[in-house]
Amino acid sequence: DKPTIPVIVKDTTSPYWQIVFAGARQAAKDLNVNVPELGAQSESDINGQITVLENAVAGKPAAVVIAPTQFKALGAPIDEAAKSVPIIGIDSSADSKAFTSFLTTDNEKGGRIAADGMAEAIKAKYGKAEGKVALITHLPGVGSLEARNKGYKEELAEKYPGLQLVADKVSDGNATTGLNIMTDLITAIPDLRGVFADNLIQCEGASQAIAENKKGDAIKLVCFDADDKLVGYLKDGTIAGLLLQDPYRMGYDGVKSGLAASKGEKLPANVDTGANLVTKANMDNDKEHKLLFPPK
Amino acid sequence: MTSPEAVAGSPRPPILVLDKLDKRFSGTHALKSVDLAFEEGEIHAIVGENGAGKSTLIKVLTAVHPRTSGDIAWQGKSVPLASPHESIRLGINAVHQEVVLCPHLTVAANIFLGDEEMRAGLLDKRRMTRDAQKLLDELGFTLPAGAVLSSLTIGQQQLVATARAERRGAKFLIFDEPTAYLTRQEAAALFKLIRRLKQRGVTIVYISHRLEEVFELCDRVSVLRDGALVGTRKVAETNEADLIALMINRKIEQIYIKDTVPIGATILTTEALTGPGFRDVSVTVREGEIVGLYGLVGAGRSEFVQSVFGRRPATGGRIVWRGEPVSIRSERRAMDLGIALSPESRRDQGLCLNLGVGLNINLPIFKRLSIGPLINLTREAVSADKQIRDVQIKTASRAAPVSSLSGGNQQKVVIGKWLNHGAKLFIFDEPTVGVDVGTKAEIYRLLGSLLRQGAGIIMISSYLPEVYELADTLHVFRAGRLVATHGHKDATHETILTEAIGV
Amino acid sequence: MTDQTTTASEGQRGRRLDLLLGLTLLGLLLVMWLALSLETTTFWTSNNMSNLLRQGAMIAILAIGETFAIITGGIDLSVGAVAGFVSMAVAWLLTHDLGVASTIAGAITISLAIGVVIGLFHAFGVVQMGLPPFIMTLATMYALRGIGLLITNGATISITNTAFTGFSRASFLGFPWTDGTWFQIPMLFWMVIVVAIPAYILLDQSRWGRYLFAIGSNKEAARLSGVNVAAITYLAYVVSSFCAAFVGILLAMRIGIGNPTQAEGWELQAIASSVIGGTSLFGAVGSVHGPLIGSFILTTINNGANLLNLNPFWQRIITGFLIIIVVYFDTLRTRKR
Amino acid sequence: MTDQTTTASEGQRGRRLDLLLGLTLLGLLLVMWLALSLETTTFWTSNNMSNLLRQGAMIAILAIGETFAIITGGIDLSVGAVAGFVSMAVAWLLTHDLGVASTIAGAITISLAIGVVIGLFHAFGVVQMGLPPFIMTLATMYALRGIGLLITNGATISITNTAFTGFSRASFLGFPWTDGTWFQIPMLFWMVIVVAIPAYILLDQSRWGRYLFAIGSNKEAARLSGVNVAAITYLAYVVSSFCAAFVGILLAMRIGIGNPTQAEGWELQAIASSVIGGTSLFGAVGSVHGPLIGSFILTTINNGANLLNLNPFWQRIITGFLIIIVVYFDTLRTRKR
Ligand SMILES: Nc1ncnc2c1ncn2[C@@H]1O[C@H](COP(=O)(O)OP(=O)(O)OP(=O)(O)O)[C@@H](O)[C@H]1O
Ligand SMILES: Nc1ncnc2c1ncn2[C@@H]1O[C@H](COP(=O)(O)OP(=O)(O)OP(=O)(O)O)[C@@H](O)[C@H]1O
Ligand SMILES: [Mg+2]
Ligand SMILES: [Mg+2]
Repeated sequence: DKPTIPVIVKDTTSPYWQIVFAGARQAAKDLNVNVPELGAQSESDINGQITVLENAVAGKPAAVVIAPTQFKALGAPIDEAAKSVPIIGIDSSADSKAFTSFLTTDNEKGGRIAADGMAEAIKAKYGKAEGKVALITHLPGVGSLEARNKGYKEELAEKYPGLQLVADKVSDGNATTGLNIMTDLITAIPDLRGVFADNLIQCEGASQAIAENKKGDAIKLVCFDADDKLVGYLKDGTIAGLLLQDPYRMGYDGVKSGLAASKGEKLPANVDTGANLVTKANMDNDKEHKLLFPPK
Repeated sequence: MTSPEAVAGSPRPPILVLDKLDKRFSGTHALKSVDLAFEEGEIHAIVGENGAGKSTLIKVLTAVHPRTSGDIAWQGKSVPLASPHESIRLGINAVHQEVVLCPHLTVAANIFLGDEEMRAGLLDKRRMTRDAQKLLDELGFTLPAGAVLSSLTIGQQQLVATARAERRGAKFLIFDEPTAYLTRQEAAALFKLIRRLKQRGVTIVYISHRLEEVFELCDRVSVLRDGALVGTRKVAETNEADLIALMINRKIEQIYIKDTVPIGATILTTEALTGPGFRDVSVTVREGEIVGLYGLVGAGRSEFVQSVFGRRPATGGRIVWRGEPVSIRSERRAMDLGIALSPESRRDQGLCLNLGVGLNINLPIFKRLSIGPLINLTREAVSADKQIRDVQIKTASRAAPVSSLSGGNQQKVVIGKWLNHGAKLFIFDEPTVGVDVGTKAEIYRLLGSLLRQGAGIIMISSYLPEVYELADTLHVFRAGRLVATHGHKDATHETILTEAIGV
Repeated sequence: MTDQTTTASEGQRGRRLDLLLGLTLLGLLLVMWLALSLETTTFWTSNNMSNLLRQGAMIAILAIGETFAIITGGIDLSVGAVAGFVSMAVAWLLTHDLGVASTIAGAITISLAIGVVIGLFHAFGVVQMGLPPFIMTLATMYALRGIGLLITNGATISITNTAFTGFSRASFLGFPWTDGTWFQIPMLFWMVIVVAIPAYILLDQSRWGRYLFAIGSNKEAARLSGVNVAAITYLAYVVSSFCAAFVGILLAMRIGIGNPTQAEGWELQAIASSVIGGTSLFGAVGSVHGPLIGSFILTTINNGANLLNLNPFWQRIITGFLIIIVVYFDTLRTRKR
Repeated sequence: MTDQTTTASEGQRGRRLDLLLGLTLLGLLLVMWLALSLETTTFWTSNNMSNLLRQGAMIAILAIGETFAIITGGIDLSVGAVAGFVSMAVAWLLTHDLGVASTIAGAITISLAIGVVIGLFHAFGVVQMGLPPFIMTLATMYALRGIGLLITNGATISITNTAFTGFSRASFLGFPWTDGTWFQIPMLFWMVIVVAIPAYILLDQSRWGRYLFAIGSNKEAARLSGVNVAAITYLAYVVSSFCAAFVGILLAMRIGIGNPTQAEGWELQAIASSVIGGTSLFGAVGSVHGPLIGSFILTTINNGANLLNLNPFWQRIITGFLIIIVVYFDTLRTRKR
């Protein structure tokens, strides 16, 4: 009988997490394990993810791979689950010491890299990392987004005193709302120089607004995650930089580590899968290209 | 068996006295300065034609409606009767003409509603069911106390309402047409109950169209006519002819404008038509003829005409339309043949109350006012205005909502829309309900003009003088069947009323 | 005489349909359980069944409260928003230093009071302002999420009080399971009992419960029987919001944080559970056990889909069609009457 | 005679209230515009006003469709889900190689047909199965999102056809603005006009429009006047879903991707716009211009809040209370009658 290693993501309806699943599926094939693809249906549905975790553990799997939606909230449930099964964390951390191994992009660090990338682009255009910048959040109440925003804001405050965060906007999960917010930012703050959109869907909207207003040159948009459309915008200069994690690898290595853990092998406690800033300049490099076009 | 003599002489003081009691609804003077005293422990009948004000009197006594003026004295003291609760507290209870109970609750729950039996702060359901069953059995009503009310017939529901009123320990109990929907056995059980209540000293007010019941049951009888009290008699000292004379004895004013139009070809014949609520009805309508359908409320006339109009298709018999047998299974089909129906309830069936007069008037004929699907707005306006003028609807404009019109004018809208539509056969179900005398005359004039155009008319009315004066052929309905047919004015009011009541 | 027999049998038919629906639901639940027990080795384990009870608990409580509003012929679209708002409120109270108000008991009491106030506000809108319940509670749903976000500025409040958060994972009592393991009854499920018993007594055994049905069935008849229609309407919306506030507290315990965006869409799950449990959206038909079964049917669909490794999107599709089918049976029953 | 006068003046009062509401709404919109023009330098610019028109366009079209369902006394909770589903469908068609079906015209036609089919399904549930519209469309809302996710497996479909996506950015015609710049009328707003004009003709100038009001006012009276109640109910739900499908296409154009989770919550915004625009949830009261103004009021709140850099959470609170107030006025008007 094949061992079962469920992978629990934050939001099964999101493209990003589907790439994690794709990696996990490949590992399932390569390693001959059974990989149920589980998760809540919205990143803000914390209770939903706890429920899924409980169900997964009840299925007596060999190990569980989970991307916790919220640092604090998933802590105790993971402690609980770890009593009966090894837990591999991916993507984000949780308030628990019970992880057997941890393959994360540090979201806070990701936010910092985003700030750096934006500052870099502004400097390249305007000569100095100075001016007004903004932030668009996908949804309120989502742990990883909060971490990204925190990193972004702290990095700005610490390293770029010349960059002023003049607008901190929260969308409602719809790309169109992001589009409207960005359009209005362009109107309200004509000298806006940089924007950070903290996930794929908001980036779809924000990049569209910048393209419509032909502001790609003036406003440096940095986003988390990517898809074909956004890669196109990166190429034509609408988007200054995309922060790419390696969801495919997280999925693949998550399952692999899970299998190893179930066999009692020793694993490194922390693996940083990294967050990489992809720009027009480096997008054709081998590593970045793979991140931009993950296997499906 | 109590005999009427028991109260003869009636030494006891009256329990309830009405002094110049007056009730107006906007447009209707429903009770006109009624002076009436009810004696303790008597069974007092109130009779009168439809719309005479009987139900209104009851509703004022049970504080469903506030009175307009006058005084009500209960056991010698004047009482305000401001809320239903107050009436109940005094011991005044009523079994209303329309059942006012909760259809989703059980019989027991309805009987105890508002006054539940409790044990330790909780409902004592078992006891309530048991007590309700005991009560029903005692009353001689064979009903299951645990059944959901909506599973009972209207008549059985009426019995539940009766049991409920009885349980509340009423001192004064009003029955508004309690036997209208009851079977013979049920009615007998009810009478036994009423007699027993009387023995216990309860005062009973009994409203009915069935005069034989009045003679069987009651001590005294009061007659209402057009909202006024026209007389109170001891039952022992009167007879049916007397009462009917009181009820219908009115000066026939010159309001019944009857155009005599030569009667032409047959338009519609129903042959033993049977459907929900009526059986074996055979009727013929010819050009230039008014066919009147008379009967008491619930006699099945509305059901009959709705079947002819396709609203509730007939289940048996035949309809022959201008010589051709036809099947009418939808309203549209009836309209296309050339039938128009003005329904009995303006509110529920006749009008879109919050929409404009113009829209309501044009509703059946929008197809005619349209080019393709688009309405020719000028023609729409012209058509509405013409009809408003022709039928003399008093309205601020064609856009004013129908709800802003008075009752009579609302009725003219209902009728007006079918005149606008035009048809070969017009069916008017209670066209003059709640309509004042002047408007009535106008409506009758409209009927005449239809006849002159070669149409035929079926007119349902519960108002005898009206059908009596207007109908060329008058059919009398009772309990879903056509029981008698008369030519124009060739029977007396008494005969017709007797046939409808079925004495 | 013939009359009596037909109507008696009609009454029986009505009750038989009711019974049928009730049994169908319980049957559906048991069949689902049986199928899952046969299909998976993991479903019928003490551990998973505890999970199931824990997972269904919050929606069950919401659904019970919602049922009160629906029985009067109304609806409460705000229950999810209230739960989210209260999770924020209780977390806010616990993490501030406000004396008694920041003790667990104090924070819980104040949070429940918030629920009561919201319920009163709804009833005010419905009774005094004459607004349709749909609109009144829709508006509060919007506004509450906004107010909650405004207070927290969109941030999450972490609850550090482990006595508070530990409760949601605790169990109380248990019994040996079929496989010899020990089945523990989760505290969250006890909370369902704690709500369901008084709710049952209120709805089924008290005078006010009667009146709730009565005004849902025929407002005029209830009024003429001396029922205080306004007061009973207030009762219905207060119970609904109170249950939602209670769920908000449980939610904060379970996820250890307070955030006004939580419990999004739960109003629809509560309505669905209630409706699946036989509550009629036309009013005057409903029970406490119905929404309870309904919510566990929905939970079983989710739990089972997870265990069967079914695509999670199927859950939405199944829920949607289940609602249509169950309400269709309800309208059939209503029409029969 | 006294009777006539009282009722006539009552009628006038009713109409005066109607007019008042209409003017109040337009006034509200203009006052908001004026205030924002004074408060910010950026609001009253040709560019921002173009943006405003573009931003309001999709909700406006949804609200117009929704109004058809509400006028008949129903409701359509699925419009957001339909828009999201269709955005996915049109993107899927465009990115596959299915001959005619993958041309822009083919994909749009099929997508609109999907809207029609969904509308027919709703009407079937409401008319033939007798389900409350609330439940029927709630169920579809659940199911559609699930089906969409199942088809795409959660991924977004990027639309590479620039002829398709470019449309949403294009403008057509314009006029000089107060500041001398050129005001361009966005294509998206033209789409509102493209929907509003036939919708206006249908609702206000065609006999079916009259029938929609008639069945919303009194179904029985309409039936007895020869109105085919079933057919008109079908019309209402088909128009609603058709508009939603149309919005789904515009959405796909605008954001360049297809994703069934988009347009979440738009049903409530559409209902709110419609209700703010004077549509009565009791049926039989509504217009095409009302929801149009209503949706631009909501859009102005959002746009203004963004320009004023106001906390976005205020938008929800304002929307909530605006709904209560406007519907309260509506019930007042209804009661007066
Ligand atoms: N709520 C009301 N509003 C306006 N008019 C009313 C109302 N109720 C009754 N009326 C009018 O008052 C008059 C008396 O009606 P009432 O119901 O008392 O007659 P009734 O004698 O009981 O007749 P029936 O034998 O048909 O029951 C009628 O003209 C009726 O139209
Ligand atoms: N709502 C109802 N529920 C059950 N039965 C009803 C209902 N309405 C009418 N009926 C039954 O249908 C029969 C015929 O009623 P119908 O209204 O046709 O009488 P009608 O002669 O038209 O009286 P009206 O003078 O009121 O017009 C009644 O005897 C009654 O038993
Ligand atoms: Mg009467
Ligand atoms: Mg009738």
